[in-house]
Amino acid sequence: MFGEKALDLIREVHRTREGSLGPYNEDGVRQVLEEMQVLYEANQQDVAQLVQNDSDQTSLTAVQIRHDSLQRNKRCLLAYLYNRLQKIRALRWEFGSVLPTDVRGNMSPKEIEWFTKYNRALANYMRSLGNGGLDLTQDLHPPQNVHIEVRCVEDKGELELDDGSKILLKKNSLHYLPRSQCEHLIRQGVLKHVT
Amino acid sequence: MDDTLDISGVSEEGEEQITSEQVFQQLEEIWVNERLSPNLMLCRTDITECILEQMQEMEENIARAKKTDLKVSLHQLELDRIRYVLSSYLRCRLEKIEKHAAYLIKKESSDGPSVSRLSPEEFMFAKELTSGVTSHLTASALKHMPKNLQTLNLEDSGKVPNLDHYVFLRVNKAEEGIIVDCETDVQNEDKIDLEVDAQHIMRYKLIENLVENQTVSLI
Amino acid sequence: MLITDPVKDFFQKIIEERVLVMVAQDVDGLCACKILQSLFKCDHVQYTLVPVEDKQDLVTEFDSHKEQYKHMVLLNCGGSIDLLEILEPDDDVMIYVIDSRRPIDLVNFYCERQVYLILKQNQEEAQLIPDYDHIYRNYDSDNEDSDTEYEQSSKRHKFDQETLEKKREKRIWEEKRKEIIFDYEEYSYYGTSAALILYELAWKMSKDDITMLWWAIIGVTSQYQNKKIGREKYISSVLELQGHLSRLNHREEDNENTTSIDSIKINFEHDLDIALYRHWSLFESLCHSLNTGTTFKVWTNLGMKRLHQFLAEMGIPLTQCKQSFAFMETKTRDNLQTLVQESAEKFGLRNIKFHSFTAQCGFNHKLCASDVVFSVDSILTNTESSKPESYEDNSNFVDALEGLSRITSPKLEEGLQLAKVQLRAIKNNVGSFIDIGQVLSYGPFLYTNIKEGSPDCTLFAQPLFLVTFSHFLLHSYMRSLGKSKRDRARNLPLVICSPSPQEGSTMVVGIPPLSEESRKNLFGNAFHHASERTKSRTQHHFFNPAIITVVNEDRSKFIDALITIMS
Amino acid sequence: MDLLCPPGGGMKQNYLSIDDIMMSSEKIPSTFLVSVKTLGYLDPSTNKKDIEVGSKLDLPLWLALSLAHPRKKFVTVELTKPYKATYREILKADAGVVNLYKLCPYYYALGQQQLSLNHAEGILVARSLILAFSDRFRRIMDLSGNAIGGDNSSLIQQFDEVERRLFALGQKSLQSFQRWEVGESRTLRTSELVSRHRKRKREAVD
Repeated sequence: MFGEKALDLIREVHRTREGSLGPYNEDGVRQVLEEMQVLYEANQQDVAQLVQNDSDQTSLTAVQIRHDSLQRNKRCLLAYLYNRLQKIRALRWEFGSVLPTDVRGNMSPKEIEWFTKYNRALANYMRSLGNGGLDLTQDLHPPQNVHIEVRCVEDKGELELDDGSKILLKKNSLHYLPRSQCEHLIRQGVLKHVT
Repeated sequence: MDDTLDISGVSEEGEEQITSEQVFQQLEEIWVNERLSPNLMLCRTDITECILEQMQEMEENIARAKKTDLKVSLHQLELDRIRYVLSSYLRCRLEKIEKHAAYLIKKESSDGPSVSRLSPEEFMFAKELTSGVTSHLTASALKHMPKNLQTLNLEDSGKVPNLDHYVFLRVNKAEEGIIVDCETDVQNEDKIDLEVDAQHIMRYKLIENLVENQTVSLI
Repeated sequence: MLITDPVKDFFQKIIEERVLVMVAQDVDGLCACKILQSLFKCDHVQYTLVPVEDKQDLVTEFDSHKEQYKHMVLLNCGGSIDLLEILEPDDDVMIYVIDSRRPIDLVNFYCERQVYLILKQNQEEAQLIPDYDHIYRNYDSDNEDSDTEYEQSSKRHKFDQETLEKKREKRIWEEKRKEIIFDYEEYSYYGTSAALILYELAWKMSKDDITMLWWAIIGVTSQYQNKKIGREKYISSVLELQGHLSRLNHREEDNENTTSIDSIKINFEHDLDIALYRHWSLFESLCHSLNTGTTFKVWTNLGMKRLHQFLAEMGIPLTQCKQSFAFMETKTRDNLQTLVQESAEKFGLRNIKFHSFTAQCGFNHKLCASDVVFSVDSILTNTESSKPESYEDNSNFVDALEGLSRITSPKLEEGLQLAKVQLRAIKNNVGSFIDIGQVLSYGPFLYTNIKEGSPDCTLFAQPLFLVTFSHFLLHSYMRSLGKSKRDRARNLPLVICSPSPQEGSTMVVGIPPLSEESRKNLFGNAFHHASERTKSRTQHHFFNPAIITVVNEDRSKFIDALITIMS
Repeated sequence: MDLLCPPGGGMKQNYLSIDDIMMSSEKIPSTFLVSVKTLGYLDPSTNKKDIEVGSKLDLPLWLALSLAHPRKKFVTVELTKPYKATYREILKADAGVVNLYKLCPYYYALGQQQLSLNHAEGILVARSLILAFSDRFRRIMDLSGNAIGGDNSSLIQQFDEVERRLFALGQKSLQSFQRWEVGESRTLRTSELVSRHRKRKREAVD
């Protein structure tokens, strides 16, 4: 049946919806586009014949089937691309503006381009809030304390704090810091909140 | 800290003084509503800008104060709380904007300048976002498709808020004669009266404007 | 230098700074650390906390953080090493030391800046330090000064009576100085618990609470349980803690409304001195405690028989004794202390009870201080192999701190299970060491050697565990001797060798003789001399100077020299 | 809430919805009322060049919907098996024990879609769907609000996609309630996406 390859792409997205981003299936996308080309050309021919001899019901049905298949393929392709963008967007909010290399490795060059644009739009928006801008990717939880105790889970080198001083994040060291300085690192799994 | 702040254009009478506590209450009100409504609500830059200013003032005060002053950490916590609510509110809006960007842009121009759901910055963000998505879909797929299939209509194909979504609400100001079911045939139009403090479950579509003018609050 | 007012000269100084806290990995150090963390939280002092394992570690951590922090607090480490020499701190770095190790390094004590010691207030500890004049009166510079002044004019008068007299005086002074320093540094031992010192600080600032007191109690208990301090010192600290406890309890009564469900209640108790009995069966606990296990000689058939007789004497059915404590009949449980004590007298068991504390949270989780010490100690000595697969990649240090954080902490429970495993390993090894006569008398000390590849060698590679094992072994060995031999052996210390985790070298541990009530240990010094004399390749990087590592090939000549020195 | 917007709720809402696309690929038994030139190869049971009148073919829903449209009438469609009388009876007897996912991962949505194809049984199918859902719904919410920690996988396997989401939603709110109960909701945590990512990375290393 037509549209099977496109459905494979959709299944891929469906399978990985809980997890991270799967690799961009360039080959799959190309094959769908090729199928569309074939369907289109076949329809062009049939339509040309129909114009000459206008009551051929049998080729009219074939044209209808191909037309539906073309629309179906288009829909699947767009959904595939669009839902990947949604996933990438979610990753931006979780990991911050720099994605892990293996995630980037699964993105197509055009997706990376989109990601950069998205980042820029988001940054522009956040910068427009108030005088100094407001980082909306922070403060995901209602605050309990100004400072919190955190444990460093991996060696992360130096962290520069808002007041300009620096601290060294070494594995297994514990720190008592302003909550606002740690929230990102906690979400990224570098620090762990100790209670 | 200064307790009163100028807010201009809040009421028709002209300038009115309200306290920072009141502004924060208003923020909390629109925050809760925004989180519970399926559609993006009208933008309230009057409130958010006021809060942003207030936050900046607090930051400056904290920076000036001595570090060991006990009051500082209380102020800091207060500031953190305000920032959390504001961020959460704006984040919630951003999520809706991302989901329904094309629809909202279209609506913005059809509604005209009198009602704006998007702040200029949000509008800009929505624009950049839709153009980004459009050009990605075009470059990655559409332009390789047969000519007659290259069209993309995000606002038609894309996401539209579900205004039929049911919401819980509490009545702040009494209101009479609300049409409850406009889809049942004209013969039998259901109308109800809203009494103060009563709670209802209704389709959002029917009470959207009542939420906007604070007749009811979502709960 | 010594800080006389720790509130003003220590706490107020760092309250506006970012502070680096370096803590040695022992229970007292960790308890001190918990108290300090609480104090810091009260005042929003931002800090970073790193564990340090040994002297090298201290230097490494210091170096990697010295750019970011100008104020450092050392807990249970550094007091007895010349910090200015090994750390070479920049002029603007301030180091505050709260350390229970003795003797205090004299440079640390007498330097005029940068190193600040916080000791127990109004105690004789500071008085044990030799007078400044005996150590630092500098004859050389005195002479040089006069030399330059008089050099040209009175060169010929140099050999007059006065100068000769001065030279003689100087020689005598120098000899005396040497002697004083030797005496001062001869033994290593432990002073007041670091946790207790910090608790006192909290109290002075009226910031103490019941949880901080609990940590101080655990710190003191750990010193006693790990044989770092003698009974006398323990009792005096306990009395002090008890005073604080009744004061805090009074305060609680005054505002009774504030007691919440998660607050803990501490009781002062005359409790059984046997290991983990509330979390084990009575039978297992008696078998695995230092006190009862060695008295009964549980590694012999006869000893086991006697233990059973002991239980019969108490009139508790054996099945109940072997059941977990929690499932014993309530009546038996309530009367247990009296029952045990009465039979103990008949069986010549001394000191079966001791003054201690228990803590309770809600209606569950009654814990005694010694349980917590066992638990946290065993977490600290936990080896990778015994951790389950799914375990988070935490360091023992982090787990141990978590165990101390609440008495309801699940980590504490895990620690109790680990402690049982370790106590079993100790009991089994002690039994076989005694059975096959592994403990030898080398004249001035007893000696034993743990062979490479023995079943529990990963545990034996842990210095903390090795020391605990040594104490069990020494006690048990003593019990295995006849009366006459025993009296002599009571005065002998024990040296124990075990394969070190470092390839090709051996860890050597020395513990003081049983007769040494104050737990003073002379091996730190002796190891140094033996090593110098034989030019053995040794490393003295542990904070405890009575633990060293020696390269395998040099071991026998090192031990030989040790015998000569100590004879 | 978006999750609960059912697949099949119309092209406009769901054009880019993965679920809706998956659902609309389910196969519908169809019979051609017209012959179709050159597309015989779509019917694997014959080698003929064209699809002939009367050929029976399983068409994906998206195509069946178009070809069976009253204005075109190129095919007639049959109700798919899981909605026929036999299954309706089973569901009526005890909806709770049926493995709905096995019948169709999008059971309710596919059922709704077929209603528009004007089967004679349409009204019966609709009734059966509503009954089955309300019957199972209470059980699912009860389960999701209570079963924490236990192994639910065998149960979840019997849920259709919408039910699975309801279940997950219930579990999530139960978990956050429990975290709140023990005062853990104050603890800031590593984002779920990030921890999953890390876990996979660790597994890749092992």
